[in-house]
Amino acid sequence: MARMSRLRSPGAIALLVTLGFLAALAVAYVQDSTYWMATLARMAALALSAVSLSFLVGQAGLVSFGHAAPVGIGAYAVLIAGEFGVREVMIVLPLAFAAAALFSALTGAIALRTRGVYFIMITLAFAQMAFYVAASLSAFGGDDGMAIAGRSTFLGERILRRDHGLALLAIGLLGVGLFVLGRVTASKFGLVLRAARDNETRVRALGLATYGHRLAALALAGGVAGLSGALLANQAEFVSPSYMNWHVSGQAIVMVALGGAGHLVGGVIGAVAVTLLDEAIGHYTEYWKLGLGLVVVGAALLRGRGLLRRIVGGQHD
Amino acid sequence: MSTVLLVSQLLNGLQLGLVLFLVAAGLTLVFGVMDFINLAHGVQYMLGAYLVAMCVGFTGHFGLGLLLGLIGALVLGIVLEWLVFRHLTRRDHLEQVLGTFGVILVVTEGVRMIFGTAPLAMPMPVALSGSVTLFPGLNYPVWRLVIIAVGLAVAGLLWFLVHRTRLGMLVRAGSTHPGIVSALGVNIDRLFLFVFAFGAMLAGLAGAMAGPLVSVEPTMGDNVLIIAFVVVVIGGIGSIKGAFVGALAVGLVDTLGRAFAVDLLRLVMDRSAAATAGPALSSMLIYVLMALVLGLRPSGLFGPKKA
Amino acid sequence: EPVKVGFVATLSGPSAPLGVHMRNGFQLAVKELGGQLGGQPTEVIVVDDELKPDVAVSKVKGLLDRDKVDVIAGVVFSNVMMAISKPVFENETVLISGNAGPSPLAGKGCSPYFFAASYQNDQVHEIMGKYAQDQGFKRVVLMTPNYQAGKDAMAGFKRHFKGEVAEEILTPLGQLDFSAEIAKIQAANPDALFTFMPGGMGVNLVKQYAQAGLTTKIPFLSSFTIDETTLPATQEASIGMLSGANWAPNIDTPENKAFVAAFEKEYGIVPSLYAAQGYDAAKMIDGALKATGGKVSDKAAFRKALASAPFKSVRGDFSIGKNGFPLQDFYVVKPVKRADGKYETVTVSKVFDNMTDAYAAECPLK
Amino acid sequence: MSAPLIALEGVEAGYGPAQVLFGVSFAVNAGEVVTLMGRNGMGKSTTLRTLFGLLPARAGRILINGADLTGAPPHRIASAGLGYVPEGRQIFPRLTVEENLVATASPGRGHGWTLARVYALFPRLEERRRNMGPELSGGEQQMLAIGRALMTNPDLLVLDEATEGLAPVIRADIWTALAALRAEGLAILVVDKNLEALLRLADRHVVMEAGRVTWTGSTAEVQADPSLITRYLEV
Amino acid sequence: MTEPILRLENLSKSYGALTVTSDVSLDLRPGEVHALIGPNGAGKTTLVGEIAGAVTPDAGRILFAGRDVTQLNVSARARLGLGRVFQISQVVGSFSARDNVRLAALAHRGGSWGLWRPASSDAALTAAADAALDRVGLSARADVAAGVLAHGERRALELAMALAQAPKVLLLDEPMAGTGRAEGARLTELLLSLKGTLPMLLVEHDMATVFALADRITVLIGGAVAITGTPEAVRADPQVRRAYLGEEDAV
Ligand SMILES: Nc1ncnc2c1ncn2[C@@H]1O[C@H](COP(=O)(O)OP(=O)(O)OP(=O)(O)O)[C@@H](O)[C@H]1O
Ligand SMILES: Nc1ncnc2c1ncn2[C@@H]1O[C@H](COP(=O)(O)OP(=O)(O)OP(=O)(O)O)[C@@H](O)[C@H]1O
Ligand SMILES: [Mg+2]
Ligand SMILES: [Mg+2]
Repeated sequence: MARMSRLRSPGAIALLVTLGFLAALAVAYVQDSTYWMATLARMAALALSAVSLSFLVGQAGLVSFGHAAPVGIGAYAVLIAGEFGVREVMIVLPLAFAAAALFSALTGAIALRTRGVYFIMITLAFAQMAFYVAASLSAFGGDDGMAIAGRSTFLGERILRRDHGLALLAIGLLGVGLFVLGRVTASKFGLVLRAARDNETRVRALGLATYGHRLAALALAGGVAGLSGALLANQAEFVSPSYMNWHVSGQAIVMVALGGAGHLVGGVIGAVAVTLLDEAIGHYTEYWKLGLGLVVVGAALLRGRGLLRRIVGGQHD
Repeated sequence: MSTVLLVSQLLNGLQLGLVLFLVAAGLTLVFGVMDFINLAHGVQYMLGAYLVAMCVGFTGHFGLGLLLGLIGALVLGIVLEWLVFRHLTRRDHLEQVLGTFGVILVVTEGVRMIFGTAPLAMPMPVALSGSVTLFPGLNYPVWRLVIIAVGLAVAGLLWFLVHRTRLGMLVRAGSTHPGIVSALGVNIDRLFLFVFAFGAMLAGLAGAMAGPLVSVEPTMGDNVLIIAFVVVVIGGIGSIKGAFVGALAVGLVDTLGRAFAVDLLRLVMDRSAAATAGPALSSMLIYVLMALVLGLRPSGLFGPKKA
Repeated sequence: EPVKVGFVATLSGPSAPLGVHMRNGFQLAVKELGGQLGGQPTEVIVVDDELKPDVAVSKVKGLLDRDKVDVIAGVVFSNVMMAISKPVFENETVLISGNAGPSPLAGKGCSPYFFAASYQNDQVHEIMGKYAQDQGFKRVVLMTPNYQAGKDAMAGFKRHFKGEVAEEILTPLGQLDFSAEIAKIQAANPDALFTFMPGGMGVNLVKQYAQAGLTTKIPFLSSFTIDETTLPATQEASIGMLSGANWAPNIDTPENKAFVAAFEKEYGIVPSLYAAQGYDAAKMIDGALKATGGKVSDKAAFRKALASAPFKSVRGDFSIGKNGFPLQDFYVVKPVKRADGKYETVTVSKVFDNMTDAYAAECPLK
Repeated sequence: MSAPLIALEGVEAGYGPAQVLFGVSFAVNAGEVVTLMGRNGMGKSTTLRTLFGLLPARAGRILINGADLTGAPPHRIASAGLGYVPEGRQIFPRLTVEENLVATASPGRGHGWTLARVYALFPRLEERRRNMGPELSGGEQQMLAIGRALMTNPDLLVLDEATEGLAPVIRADIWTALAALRAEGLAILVVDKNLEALLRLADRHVVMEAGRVTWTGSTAEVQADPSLITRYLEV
Repeated sequence: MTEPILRLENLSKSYGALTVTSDVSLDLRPGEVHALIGPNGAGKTTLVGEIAGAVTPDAGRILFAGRDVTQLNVSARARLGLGRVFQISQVVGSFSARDNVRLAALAHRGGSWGLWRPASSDAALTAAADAALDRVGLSARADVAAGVLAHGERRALELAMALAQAPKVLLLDEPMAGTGRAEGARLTELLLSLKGTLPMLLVEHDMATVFALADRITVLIGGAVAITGTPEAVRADPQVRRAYLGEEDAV
């Protein structure tokens, strides 16, 4: 029992996921497959975004249908900073985090007045607004988007130029993200967040103000999503409003649901599964979405709960 | 700005709103009654358009084809309910999103495999394909008038069904306490199936109505779905009246925004700035409307007070 | 030495028909050549860009790194083209456009690795501008979607049109209902409407314009709006409207006759200009490889061969300019209903002869 | 002798991995009033939920008028003549008071309950007939739940803590009403905390402990041996 | 005379034409148990809601610990020391009973913004939770998810949470509802033991409990105070007997 719960501790999980990704990266590196290294970077970035959404959905009970917006804002932070000649990771990443967190907090301040499906839709509305604003930024490519000035540098070194460098950064951030969000989940703050998800009336009557906690959760998750966007922008070296398309938000929810919202790792599982499925089926048929759809429907029907809850077991405490 | 222009824009907004209402009505019912988030509702809109287009082409008769197509939409609704949706009701919202998202992918790709990617033509009776002079200076397409009439008729019928019949009461009761409804002697599964199939048929009708105006292609339901969700939450989940008001609000705001945003902005900014800001603003307008409504009334205009 | 071609096309979403036509055209050519290009066994790897630039970049990197393709071809949309061009050029791989011809790649940003089997985007809009000018139209309304290509279209139109632009209407991308705009056009009562409404938007507009009874009152001039990808949906509604194009099924060359017949036989649909361009793209690679003796490894020779346009285009006149874009003829076309009930476009008049794009002069390549 | 109105035979049920009922057996005959007693959490409500098919029986049989309805959906069990007043009221929040009453009503059978009769029983409901369910006070909701069950015109009325939260005077009214129903020949299965009233009303008692029936007997037996109460119902 | 800890001054509240609270004034003295009884729909829960801050009165003032709290929201009032046991149990269903109480203790002790240290590692919190559970007799069920507890157990849990909150005043809306004989007796005992230290406003239909606990009783009829007085005075009041107590022998 004790050993099991230690295995489920945020540190252990973050470490396991990081090691798993690193092992895959090592294989890709040995095989000199820049493609797989790039794909791993992308996967880790998408996983980071899914983990932050999973934190919102599973722990705070806030199903955001606008998660693509902070991701996109993180990406635009890289683009815009680059246009002003700033490409240093140590500046760009905090910037992406801050911009995305700020957006999430500002829109969240209004969105948190609503609950349930209304919350789902109001987050979509804000994301759509962000999308249209980005599409009208003609100085930054407008609807077509724009190539970034170049990949970010690390302490002035251009180590991200190589795909394994970028992948390492993405994997590292994913590990840190999982660990931090895992700690927050288990903390007192997380306890209040989860309690408010289940029974808000009770939490309020105890004298705990749920609003602040939720807003903080939104900002934190938004910031992490912004980091993911910064990674994606570096990976594609291109930024466009399509990062904020509602399809992308929908896909993030699908990732979380597929992996199981009960635990943060569900986001990682979902992101990896969707990316690999896309990759695997897409190579064989033009109708690859049919295959993906069948898998998704099957997953929803066959499974009462998240995939992971089957494997790891009950609720996170 | 001439009266003719204003009147025709109002009619346009009304017509767009009523198409949206047809889609949103089914969505809000299924949503409210079964607490079921059906992302695949847009797919049913698309299927309706395809089925009617096919049946009209096949029978060579518009009315007959429409009828057959709607029956087809109903049947497909039942099949989907039976295959997938009934296993997802009473489950987590997240799993419903997952499952119905999968259905979107499967059905969209299936239609693409069968009918190809190219948009389809929707035949329409000649009598309805032209335009009429409503009053001097205002020519208006007949088909849009037909849509307005059908939309209003369906709205009336639905309001009556939900608020004035026992079926409607059961639908509202089942939305919150399915177990108790059934323990009081009502076959809840059949009730749900009915609501579902009916909603699917309404979406199909909307698709058929919109078919002659828009491109009938496999992804035609995507954007409509999102806008229909906007309508549903503006009006308040589960409320037919809300769907009606929300749909008209969205239809009018969208149409009038596109019609007059640039002109209005020109009053406060220079011409070229208005020309670029106007369209950006008008595409955002319905989302701004939604954020405003929800900011002020977190459960929509006519939603239950406590969600 | 087998040849690997990575073919990028939009194959899902509302714009899929364009990608499907282009890909079918390309594959038809490869098939006719016995599955070979330049006499070499050829593998064509098709990927769907989903019309998302970041997805496209990721997939193209896969084509370059994992599949180690020799050529990248295809691409319907300019934003996708702009996104993938950088990694492709950095990889020193040849990129052959089957449709997208964005201006940055034609002017200062031109690349020795880029060749277009299509056109420079502006050219198609210029046709209608010139046509409107020639027809003596005094006042026109311009209407395009609110994005870069839309604004380029307006600019392209105005390059040759000197009359008054009564109104410029920008519409949200992916719009379903044009009633508001149609009412506005009606109120403005211009001599003609010029519009650029690709894909499903165009279908919606054409149907709604016809239903409003405007086709005969206000001439409908368009680019990328009426072609064989949309005609199956608009059918009768499109009759009487005009479009600009570099190709139509009735262009009278033996290659074209054979191509149209073969395409219809193979796929059961009437080819569009995207299909013709896809077909030409394959023929272009084939010709260049034949010139280099089938060797793909000699990239310099391959590029040199491509620049000489070593094939017979279904369009007839066709040569490659210094920026990699073709010099070709442009027409005004109109839709007609054929005896078998299908619809196709036919040329009305030739507007430009052997035309160079407006940006070629800025291209620093010699 | 005809078959009992309902009979549970060795019923087992539970939630997820937790089994709650272990071989519960008892019967209610036509016109009879039976109580189900036991301390908190002993499985009384679970028994009723299983009876109504809201929870699947994992073993055993549920017979209604002699017909085996084990595994039947709730609406079939209800249609066989059972009216349910669930624990915690569970009124329909999106319906008005009056709609709550008529939505699931089956008029014209059994004991002929109508809106007018229910309103006569609970005048407070008539005053609030146009209000939405959640706007009622706790006690009013309880009345509504009883009225709603009566409107299905059952042969057996099943009440789970139906007097919880009612004012003493109303509670007394309800016991009076139940006695009147009993006099009309309506069978009643009742779970309640109010021992004195139960002893006055019921013919027989079924006592549950940890998911098992540990004692059954008549009112006379209970009155003869008050230690039964301390043994089974107190700590 | 001691200053009351809670005082309502001329509270009024209507829903449309229905007046639910009509010019109600009452007070709660330190250490006192003040029972609030009245027919169903008399407005007791509404009044509790107004005190707790969940329902906004149309007129009147609420003074708590000498401070005007009329404008404060629910959680602000809770932080000042208003604890509440709901008529319909409000617990966090997916949490264990212990975590529910831990949450309540956390609310009292502060630190809900602790982002880093695991909540489970705070021994003081756990101790406070276990003590409260023990007081209501739920120790054996501490690890069971609250959503799975039987009705009666959930009532006890509610009370444990309210205790862990260490309130200055306890608002009890029908704490006995749904508890069995044995549990009810234990609850009454527990409340008796709190009497004198923790002032309570008790809404209850169980007359045995009311008369066993209350120092004073206020009877609400039709939203208005019919009488406030000692248990004996209230029991003897003919209007109260007619409208509320009925013939049932009220212990
Ligand atoms: N929904 C549920 N999920 C899991 N376990 C449950 C659920 N409902 C009740 N239980 C458990 O089943 C057991 C019996 O509960 P039940 O509600 O049947 O008791 P009861 O006798 O009606 O008690 P009470 O007098 O408190 O209403 C309890 O241990 C309870 O914890
Ligand atoms: N939101 C509301 N809208 C309309 N009427 C309401 C609302 N809330 C409560 N009421 C009405 O106010 C009256 C008082 O309700 P309240 O819940 O305070 O009663 P109570 O005294 O607690 O009764 P009980 O003892 O039955 O719980 C009831 O008649 C109820 O119907
Ligand atoms: Mg019970
Ligand atoms: Mg009350």
